Amino acid sequence: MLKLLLRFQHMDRRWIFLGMGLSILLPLVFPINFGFKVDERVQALYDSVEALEPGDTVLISADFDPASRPELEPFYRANLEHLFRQDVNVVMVSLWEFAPPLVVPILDEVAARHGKVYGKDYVFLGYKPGKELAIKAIGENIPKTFPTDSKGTPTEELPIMKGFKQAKDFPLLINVSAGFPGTREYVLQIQGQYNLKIASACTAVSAPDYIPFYKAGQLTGLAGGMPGSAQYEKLVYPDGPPDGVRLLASQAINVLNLGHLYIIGLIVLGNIAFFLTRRLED
Amino acid sequence: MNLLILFAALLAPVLAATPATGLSVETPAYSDGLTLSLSWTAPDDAHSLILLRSDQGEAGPWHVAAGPWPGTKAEHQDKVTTDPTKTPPAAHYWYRLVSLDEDTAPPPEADGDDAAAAEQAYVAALLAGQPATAAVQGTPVASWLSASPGYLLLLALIVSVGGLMLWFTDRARKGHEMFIRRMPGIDAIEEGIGRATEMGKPVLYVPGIDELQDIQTIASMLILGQISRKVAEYQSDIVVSCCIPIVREVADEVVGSGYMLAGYPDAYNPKNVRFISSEQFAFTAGTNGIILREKPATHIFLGRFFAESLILAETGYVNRSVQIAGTAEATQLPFFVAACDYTLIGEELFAVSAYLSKDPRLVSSLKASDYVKVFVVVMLVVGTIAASFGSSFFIELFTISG
Amino acid sequence: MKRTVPLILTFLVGLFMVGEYFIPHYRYRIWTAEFLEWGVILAAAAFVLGLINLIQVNLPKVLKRERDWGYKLVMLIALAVTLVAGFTAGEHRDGPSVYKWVYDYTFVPLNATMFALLAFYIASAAFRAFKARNLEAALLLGAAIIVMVARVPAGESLPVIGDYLPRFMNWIMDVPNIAARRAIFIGAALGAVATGLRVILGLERSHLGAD
Amino acid sequence: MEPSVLSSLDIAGAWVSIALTLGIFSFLYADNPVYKLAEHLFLGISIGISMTEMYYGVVRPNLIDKLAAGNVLSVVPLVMCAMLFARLASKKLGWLARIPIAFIVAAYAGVKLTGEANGNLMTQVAQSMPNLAELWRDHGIWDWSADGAGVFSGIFLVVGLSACLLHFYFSARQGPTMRGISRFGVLVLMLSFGASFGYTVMGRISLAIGRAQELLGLDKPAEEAAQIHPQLASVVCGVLVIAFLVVWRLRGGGAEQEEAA
Repeated sequence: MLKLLLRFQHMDRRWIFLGMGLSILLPLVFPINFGFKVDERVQALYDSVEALEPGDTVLISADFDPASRPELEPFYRANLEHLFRQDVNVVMVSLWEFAPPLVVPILDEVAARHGKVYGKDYVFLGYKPGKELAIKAIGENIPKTFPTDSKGTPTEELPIMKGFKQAKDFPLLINVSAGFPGTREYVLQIQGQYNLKIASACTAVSAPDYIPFYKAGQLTGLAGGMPGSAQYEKLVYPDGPPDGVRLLASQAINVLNLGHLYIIGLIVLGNIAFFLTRRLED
Repeated sequence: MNLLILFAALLAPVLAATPATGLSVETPAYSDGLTLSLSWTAPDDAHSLILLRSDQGEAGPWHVAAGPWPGTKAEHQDKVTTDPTKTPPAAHYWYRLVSLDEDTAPPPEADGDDAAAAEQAYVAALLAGQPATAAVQGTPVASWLSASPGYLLLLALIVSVGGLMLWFTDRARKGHEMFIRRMPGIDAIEEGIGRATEMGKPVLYVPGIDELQDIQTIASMLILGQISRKVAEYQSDIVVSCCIPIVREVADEVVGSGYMLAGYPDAYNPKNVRFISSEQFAFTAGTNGIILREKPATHIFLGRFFAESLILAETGYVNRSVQIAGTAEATQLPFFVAACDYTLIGEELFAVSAYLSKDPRLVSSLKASDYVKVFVVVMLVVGTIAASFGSSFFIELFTISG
Repeated sequence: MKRTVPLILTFLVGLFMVGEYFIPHYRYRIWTAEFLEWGVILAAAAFVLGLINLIQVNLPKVLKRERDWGYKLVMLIALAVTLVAGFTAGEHRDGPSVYKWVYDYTFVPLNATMFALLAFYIASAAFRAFKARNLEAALLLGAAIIVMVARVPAGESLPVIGDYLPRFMNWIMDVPNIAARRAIFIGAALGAVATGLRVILGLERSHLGAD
Repeated sequence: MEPSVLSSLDIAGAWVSIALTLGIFSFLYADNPVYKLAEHLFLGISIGISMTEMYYGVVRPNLIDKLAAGNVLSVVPLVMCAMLFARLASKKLGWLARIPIAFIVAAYAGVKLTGEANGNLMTQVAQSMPNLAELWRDHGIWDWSADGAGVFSGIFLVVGLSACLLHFYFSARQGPTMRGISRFGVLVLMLSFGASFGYTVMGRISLAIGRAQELLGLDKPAEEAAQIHPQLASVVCGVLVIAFLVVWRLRGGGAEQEEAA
């Protein structure tokens, strides 16, 4: 028995990889459902979107790239669905070079589902380099920062932009943020200066950095990582998704549970084995 | 087009709004000479506000400086010129704030030759049809030193590190012993090089993946100088795997001179200092390739690392190589601590080159930063006590505004 | 000459750039901005040198049919194809083009999968390193487990401790974690100041050659 | 608009993407020819992409366009670039490369010296002086409802931070006091590292889930998935990779590695 434990401790790490792979693949192929709670920060985010009136216009800064797609795309999709369902208009910008090829097709897709018209109900103004400087510029003057939209139409001529000059003119700014530049920079550069309402969805890794902003009232809501996305999906689709829509984060959340459980289990077993065989090893 | 704007403005009801009051222009303290601070009391009934600026005098000609803003705005930092190389700032500026009603058109955004004329027509129409404040003068002043307490404290800290360095060097020259505690992580570097020599395998050096802009990368280059010299002395090989081309160029120079200083200039093979790829994970894949196929005996990861830290260290673990890592990137330290034999944390990274060189002039800088460290700890304690008694003096002392 | 010129240049440029922070005057800042832009240009130009280095390292291996020469050949061909595709697409790199296809269907999955290897490595590193050998290791292990349990939705639904666990996790993240990180930041900043000064004062000169 | 009919190029692309994904994952088993192929493709492509982007993003706007516009100052970086290349031209002129290297290292060292000192020294110190009286008034010693805020946490922050800093004190001779402080510092560091490690796990597993979702075709709209057959692609590619690995092992591939491991 002890020998077995000893071998367990020094097993080929490829067995660990195999176990990890299985604990990710199996629950995706055979879904199980533990259920989950919606935390206060995601609820606050949902409520601040819910509070918008039809005809309002929000500014979305979509700042994520393919690497953080699994965590943030589900939120992004559900958020667009939520906004368009309420007949809220969407003006989108991006500070990440590799975001547009990812975010624009999804914007078009969700908008089409709700029969929204480009230029009138929603618009993508494009990618802007410059990081913090770009954020400052968005705070000051949007048409100057984005003279045309991504299709080359002068921003001033877009019907949706009428009356919207600065970030301040929008009742809500939603930042889907995978890192730098992102929510931290929005908060530090322009939130305080213009007293903006900003809601953020961020990766699991940066969530602890942004929670203080939420607590200080600088963010009106915060969805962190895949659980944040899943909770938001749950709020947007309380009765499950309609046909043709997949809730990627809700699907993944149980995988996440199992993955964590797997690692914790490994550590615990490893320690039990370690204590039982400690004398043997010495 | 111009006429149209003129018309629209003239047709607007004259009694639309009242002008703002109390417009004042101030020169900010320690300014770049391109900024003026404006503040005013917003009128109750303006839909929006627009700021006009002239660099000639009270009578204009006026240009649109900023806005239109929502009518409630009450302050603005005005940049008098965006490109001072082309248009240097004038000696004085005059400002007028115009209150707009809902129907006023925004400023024309024409380009080219007619832009100036269009703006003039627009401004003229504004001043004729909308209530405006009287002209207020401001004078931008460029400052040659930011003399606020925070800046001065920082300057003093930097100067005292420099001063202490010189003082300790001088003391060492006079024969005073300069004690520095042993650092196992750094001693392990030398052992690692020795081990590589015994096994007849190279040492792998990875200077992080950040640009040369990062001070950790610079520190890593300096360490590489010491390490390559030792490697050359041991007649061993070093493979440097670089993610940024300019870093490779510096590393090339550094390793070359390391070999030269050791007296083996011909033993240096520039092909061992390699550019892998500037893409984070492609670099990781390429470096993994070196680890698995060239099987270095010792891996040294010093510099700024991101997510690739664990991939490299775990791949290296399979080799049973000695792994020494060091970074000041707090998010990656846990992974190095978990997967490497020795990990240098934060400040220790910056101490490596001085420690390895044993050059008293470099070692003195470790002593100097020790003194500042003690000062910081004292400040933390004193500052906390002061803050608890309601004084924010120390907090403000360490706050650099702007 | 070979040593003195770089040393003097280092001192002057370094001192000038330290001044950037303390001297707000716009005439000064014009020059510091210009200097930094030169740095960016140099770094970009070095890409060509990087390419040359790559060819110098790999082409001989292909020509001499050394070990793995076939893979090196694949790499060089992939590089050439991508470069040609990139420069032919030019300004229209975002539109449908060979470049875009290569980007979408090879670069993106390769990049994402390489990154995803971390999920596996993090498990094996945790298994190996997290053994409660002493108090230090026990704290490392304990904190990791608390945070892992508290982070997943399943952890919040645990009876009794489910309520307190996330709060305790937040405490670890907000208090000991912040204390340690700030110490690392402050220490690193001191190290950076000392390193910067050593470079500017010419005490560290391994990057300036030996002869 | 989402195209309802995918071109054959896109379908082929989706298959290639799946094959490459499995190729990289095969590295988890061992370094093998399939992985090597994927790795070298990745290297070549990534360098091609970064060089293209570097040219259009930096070199052209910041150097070529400026030179073309007659900006005299831009000659300086041009000359420095030439010096950087001097090493290639001749050994004798190689030292010229030290001038741009000295320039760039000194410039960044100077800028970062102050930048780091401000952001990481001054700001962090300023934020670490809690008002204990206020904490006592608002939270008492320990307040569960505010995630443990209170006087205890305030003191812990200052003491922990100081202990960690003193742990890095290089001049220390190992007296018992110093050893105690240093030990406490290490304990705080370990708590922090463990927590950060645990915190990162979620993000990393999410990445792998993302890859698995692509392999299973769960990430695409149903109508696209119906054209691509991603699950079929995954099974076909997976079987091919595994079959190849089996043959490769039977022929003695990777034996050398096994020995090492």
